[in-house]
Amino acid sequence: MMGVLRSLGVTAKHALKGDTFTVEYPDESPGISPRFRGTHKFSLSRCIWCRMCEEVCPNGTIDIKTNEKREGEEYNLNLGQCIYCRLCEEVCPVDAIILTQHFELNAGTKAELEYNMDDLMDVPWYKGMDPLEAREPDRGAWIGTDEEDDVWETAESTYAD
Amino acid sequence: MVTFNDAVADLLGVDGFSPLVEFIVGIVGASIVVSVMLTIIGISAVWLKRKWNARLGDRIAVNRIGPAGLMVMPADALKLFSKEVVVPEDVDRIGYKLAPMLAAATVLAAFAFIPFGSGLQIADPETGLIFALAFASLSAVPVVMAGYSSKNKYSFLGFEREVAQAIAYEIPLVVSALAVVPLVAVFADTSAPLRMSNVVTAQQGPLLGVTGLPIPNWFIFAQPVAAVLFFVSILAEFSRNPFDLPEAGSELVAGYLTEYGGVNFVLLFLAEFAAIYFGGALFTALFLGGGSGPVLPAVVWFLGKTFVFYLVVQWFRATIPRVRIDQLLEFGWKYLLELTFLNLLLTAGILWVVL
Amino acid sequence: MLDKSKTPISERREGDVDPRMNSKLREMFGSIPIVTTTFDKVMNWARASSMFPFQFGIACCSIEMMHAVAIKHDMDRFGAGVYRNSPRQADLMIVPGTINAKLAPRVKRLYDQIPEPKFVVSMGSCTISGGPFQEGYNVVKGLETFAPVDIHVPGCPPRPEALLYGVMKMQEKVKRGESSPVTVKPYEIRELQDWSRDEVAEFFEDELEPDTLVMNYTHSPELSGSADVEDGVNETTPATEGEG
Amino acid sequence: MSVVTRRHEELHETIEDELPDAILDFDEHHNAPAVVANPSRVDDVVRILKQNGYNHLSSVSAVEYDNRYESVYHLRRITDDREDFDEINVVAPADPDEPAVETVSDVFKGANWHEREAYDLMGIRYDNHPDMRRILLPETWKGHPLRDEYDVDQPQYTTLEAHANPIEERYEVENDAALDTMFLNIGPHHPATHGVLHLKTVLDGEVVVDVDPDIGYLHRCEEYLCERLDYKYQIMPYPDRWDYVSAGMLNEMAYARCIEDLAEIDVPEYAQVIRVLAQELSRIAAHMLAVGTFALDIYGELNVIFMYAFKDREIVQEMLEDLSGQRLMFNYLRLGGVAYDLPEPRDEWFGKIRGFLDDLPGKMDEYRSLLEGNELLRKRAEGTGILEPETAKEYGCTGPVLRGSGVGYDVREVDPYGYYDELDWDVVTYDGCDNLSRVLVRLGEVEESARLVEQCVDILESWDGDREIQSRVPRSITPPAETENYTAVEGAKGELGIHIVSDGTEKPHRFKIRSPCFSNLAVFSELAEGEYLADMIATLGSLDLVFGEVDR
Repeated sequence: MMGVLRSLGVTAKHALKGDTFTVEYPDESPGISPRFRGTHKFSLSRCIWCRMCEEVCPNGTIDIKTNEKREGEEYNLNLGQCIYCRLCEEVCPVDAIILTQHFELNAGTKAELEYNMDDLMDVPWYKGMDPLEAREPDRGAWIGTDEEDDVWETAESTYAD
Repeated sequence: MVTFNDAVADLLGVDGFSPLVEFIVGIVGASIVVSVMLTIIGISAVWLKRKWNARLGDRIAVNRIGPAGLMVMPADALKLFSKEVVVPEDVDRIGYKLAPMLAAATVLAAFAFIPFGSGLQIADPETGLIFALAFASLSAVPVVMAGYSSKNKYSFLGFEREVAQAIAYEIPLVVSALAVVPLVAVFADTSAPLRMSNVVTAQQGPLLGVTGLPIPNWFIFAQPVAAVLFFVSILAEFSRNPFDLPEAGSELVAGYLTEYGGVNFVLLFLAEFAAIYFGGALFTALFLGGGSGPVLPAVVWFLGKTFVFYLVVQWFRATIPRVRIDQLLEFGWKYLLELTFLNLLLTAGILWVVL
Repeated sequence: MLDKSKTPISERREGDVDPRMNSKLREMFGSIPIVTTTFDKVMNWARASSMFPFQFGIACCSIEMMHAVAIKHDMDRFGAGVYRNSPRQADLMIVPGTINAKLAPRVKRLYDQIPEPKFVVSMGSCTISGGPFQEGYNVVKGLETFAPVDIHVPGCPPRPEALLYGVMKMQEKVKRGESSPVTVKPYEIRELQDWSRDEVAEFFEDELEPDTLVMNYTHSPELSGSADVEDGVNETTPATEGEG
Repeated sequence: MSVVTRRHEELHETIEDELPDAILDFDEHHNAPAVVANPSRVDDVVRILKQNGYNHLSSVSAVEYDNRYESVYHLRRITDDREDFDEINVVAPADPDEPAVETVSDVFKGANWHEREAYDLMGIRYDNHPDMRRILLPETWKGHPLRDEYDVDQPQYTTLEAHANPIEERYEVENDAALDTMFLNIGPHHPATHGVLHLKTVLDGEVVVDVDPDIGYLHRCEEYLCERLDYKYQIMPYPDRWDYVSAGMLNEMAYARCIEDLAEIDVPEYAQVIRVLAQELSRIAAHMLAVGTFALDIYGELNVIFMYAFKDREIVQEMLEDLSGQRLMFNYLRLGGVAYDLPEPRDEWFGKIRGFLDDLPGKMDEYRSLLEGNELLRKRAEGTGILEPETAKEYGCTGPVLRGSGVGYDVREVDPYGYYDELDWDVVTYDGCDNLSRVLVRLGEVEESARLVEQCVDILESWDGDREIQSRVPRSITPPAETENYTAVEGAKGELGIHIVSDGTEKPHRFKIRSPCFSNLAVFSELAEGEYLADMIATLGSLDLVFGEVDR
């Protein structure tokens, strides 16, 4: 019986203390860490249409259409299918796609979540902060040792052109 | 203490009413009691329960619907009443539809015998306590009806548990309540110790009739064992935690409530919470001195005590694990029954020796 | 009535008046426009302020759903925290997780068991489109292929805050009277009520291809000509999931 | 010559002496030697190995080759002596047209479900198997999806008649038709199943006479998808979704270990410490959920233990979010290291962890007084769901379930990986064999994990060397063709193993997940039969099943 009473005591202590742990979203800030992976933001001026992100995406979320000259025409991303693994951002040699901290998003139909280039460029930055600063992916280690097809160099040369 | 009709007659300065007026005044009194109880039950079932549970679990609970979330009550009620009523095809229609009404009706009718104090008591027959306890046991019937007529195996298991539980805890409930009756006879000096108003009157003096003691003569002090036993039996009788087996959420989905939705669900839900309040009212009248207390009117004290009872029940719900059906029955038949009888005999013995 | 269920979901959600509110009561009040507006407003407010979610955990997202209800996020603040285990008492169905061929008929049945008005939140990529598993052989490509959805909350899984945001949007939508309409339920087709499955099959013989009157695991629209009707036929069995 | 090698040679001789016609060949897999057995005599080979001390059947996986189907049995040796740990594989090649292998389910009962799975997904028939049905896919499914020739786009139509409604099923008890029983479907939607499990239960009053778990409601083709993804980049997000209760770091480690072992990738020490830190935080969160939901099963909704457990989970998840960027699906580990260094400012983050660790003893006291100290809970949880250690080994149970039966098998200890060997910690065991012991093991492991986290934080805080988080990894990882590797790590629920068969390309030829929950659930009917319904639910809670991992 003492054990039961002690359990009651534990809960009574919590009730009498009256501390709450609840964060009153949306009135209070939800406290998102800088590395959080939310909605993607795309930068047309940075993108070199190398298609690395499309290749690395595990489930074909990104759909890029280019013309014969490898100039980009469309950049589609289905947010309703994305798994927010951030491989596209890591693999991107020019930081053209970045996962922001923006998550307040929903849609009435599935089709509304299929974002095209313009939608992706319109994704808001989170409270004026630059997500790039929060990112520190170690791309040197990530991209590999094989000199010949080092994406870094390929990418940079393409970018320079 | 006086019944509502007498109080009204007193107020109007008449000696008594003709039967017709008596009936009308009775109806008015009953509506007052029912509406007071419904308001309280509504607040507690929908709002207080959430808030109190949240407090135990370091949360906030509903606070965005109206001031302090209070508007959630009309919202819940309106929403539930306007939901589509689904009657599953295979159910026993009469039982299925009658059970919720019966459930609400029996529990609300039982409040007629409760001496709220300040003249708010509808009926005060000489055998009031027995009537009240009879109504308490009646609450099992609609549960059985609901469970059986639903044609759902979870409901079926739920009502089977209710039957076993109600039978096992019926006798301890009555016997532990009876332990106060000899005391009533002594302290109220009456030949009708089962009358509810006498039960309350007997608890108005100082403890054990000894003047000078600052403790009131509530029977919880004179009969602490009976109070504990009665409390346990009432939890089991109305299937509250840790004895909430007929509805056991994690085992039986929603027990006997599984097939009920919309209005029918509201009535059963209401009956469930009304039962807690009825249990609290009985406990208050029998062991907590009814409406006795300083300054405030008796009815406020009475309702306040039932409120506390309700909070304690919810506190247990959050802290104490549910027992198993065989443990429940074992405890009921093997310990509780013997203990209550022993307590009754001891009370009688002591009184016989003392007097 | 059957025609309605054949129109694609995307078309069904258009329109101003919410057919959900087409109750007998509304018909009664319908002749007095002022009352109707106020009545609708009050009812919509009540429905939005009191949502009993259906406790239905499927996969990863259900953990975040539990977090949304639990201590830190506390969905009960919005009046949407009373989880009911039985579909009969629920009105908000949050579908949190991957739906596969084996589960899809059960989800459909549970959806059908919730009394009107009911609202569906599809939570996470899996429920929206199959998400990470959409290329799998038995994964249904989104809840929308067989049940109407009011709000999609993207994420994998969405943060609890994102679910709260979704529920808030849902509440706003309900308050404004926008939400997807009712689909015809099998028991509403009165003439089919007492029939056996074979008789139902015969009844629909002219309207349906013979091989659509079967269980369709893949739920892809190309394969099943009129999936809704076929599902409706499935559901004519009176049994309920909770019935054991 | 080491003990293990000598033992293998002796074994060769024993097997060749006793079963000359059952052995086709001896082979060498990356993790252990393999015995190639005659498919119709494989049970005898496994039996001999069991007699020689290989008492734990980790997994059975089926592999398709051009000219044969192989069923591969991974056996391990569980003893009290850590030096004695050893593993061996048995391979049974079967005919490509009509693959059939003799069942080993009479040697290891745990093989029953594993073989059903192999039949379901790969179509290998096991002769004399007591219950050769599909397990993950619906009974009426056409084809075996892991076979190369399987067409994903083929329509899966089934007539309604063939898709029998389980509700209409009638159950008859053998030899006692007069016994009054009730058939009850628990799930797939039921509050106590923590996901989508269907229990076909037969009740006699309130007592469970028979229970048959029906799984596959969350079968998400994980193995199929992983076989179509790239080793280096694409597989890593998927392990997070096996055991999804924020145990993702542990699952990622299972994959990382297997492929790092196979492709011989080194991990810098700094990254290894971070990995241990991340894994143990994950384990704390996962065990907290297990404790909370166990309480949910016994108490009913909205109880305080659930709330307090979720409070601690929130704190841990916040730290993990700071580290990896997600609350559940971390995708943080990389082959050869981790994705990012610790979050800046580091001191603040370490402060958060230290604050949590300082509060933990007080919280553990609360949990213990609410769970262990509460007589009513003891009455409910003690002596129910008894799992004898012998039965547990027979079924291949691992993790807290096995340790709750008093067997101290922990992969971190017997087969050390990463940085665990350098740190100081203990294996928690209780020998009550009941529901309470399993929960207490989890509470104890939370404390051990906290110890490990503290040591890691100490090391990282005083780290003055190079902060190298990833080693140099070749751009594409292509293990040589036809190499096989089976390695396991200690996941939140037990031995989480990966069996990879490579074919010389960038993608695995066969990717088999040995999930601890799968084996832990297989033993469930043994635990539940004869118990009360309420105790069956509690037992289910104490096994701590996660269906992402059971069904995969």
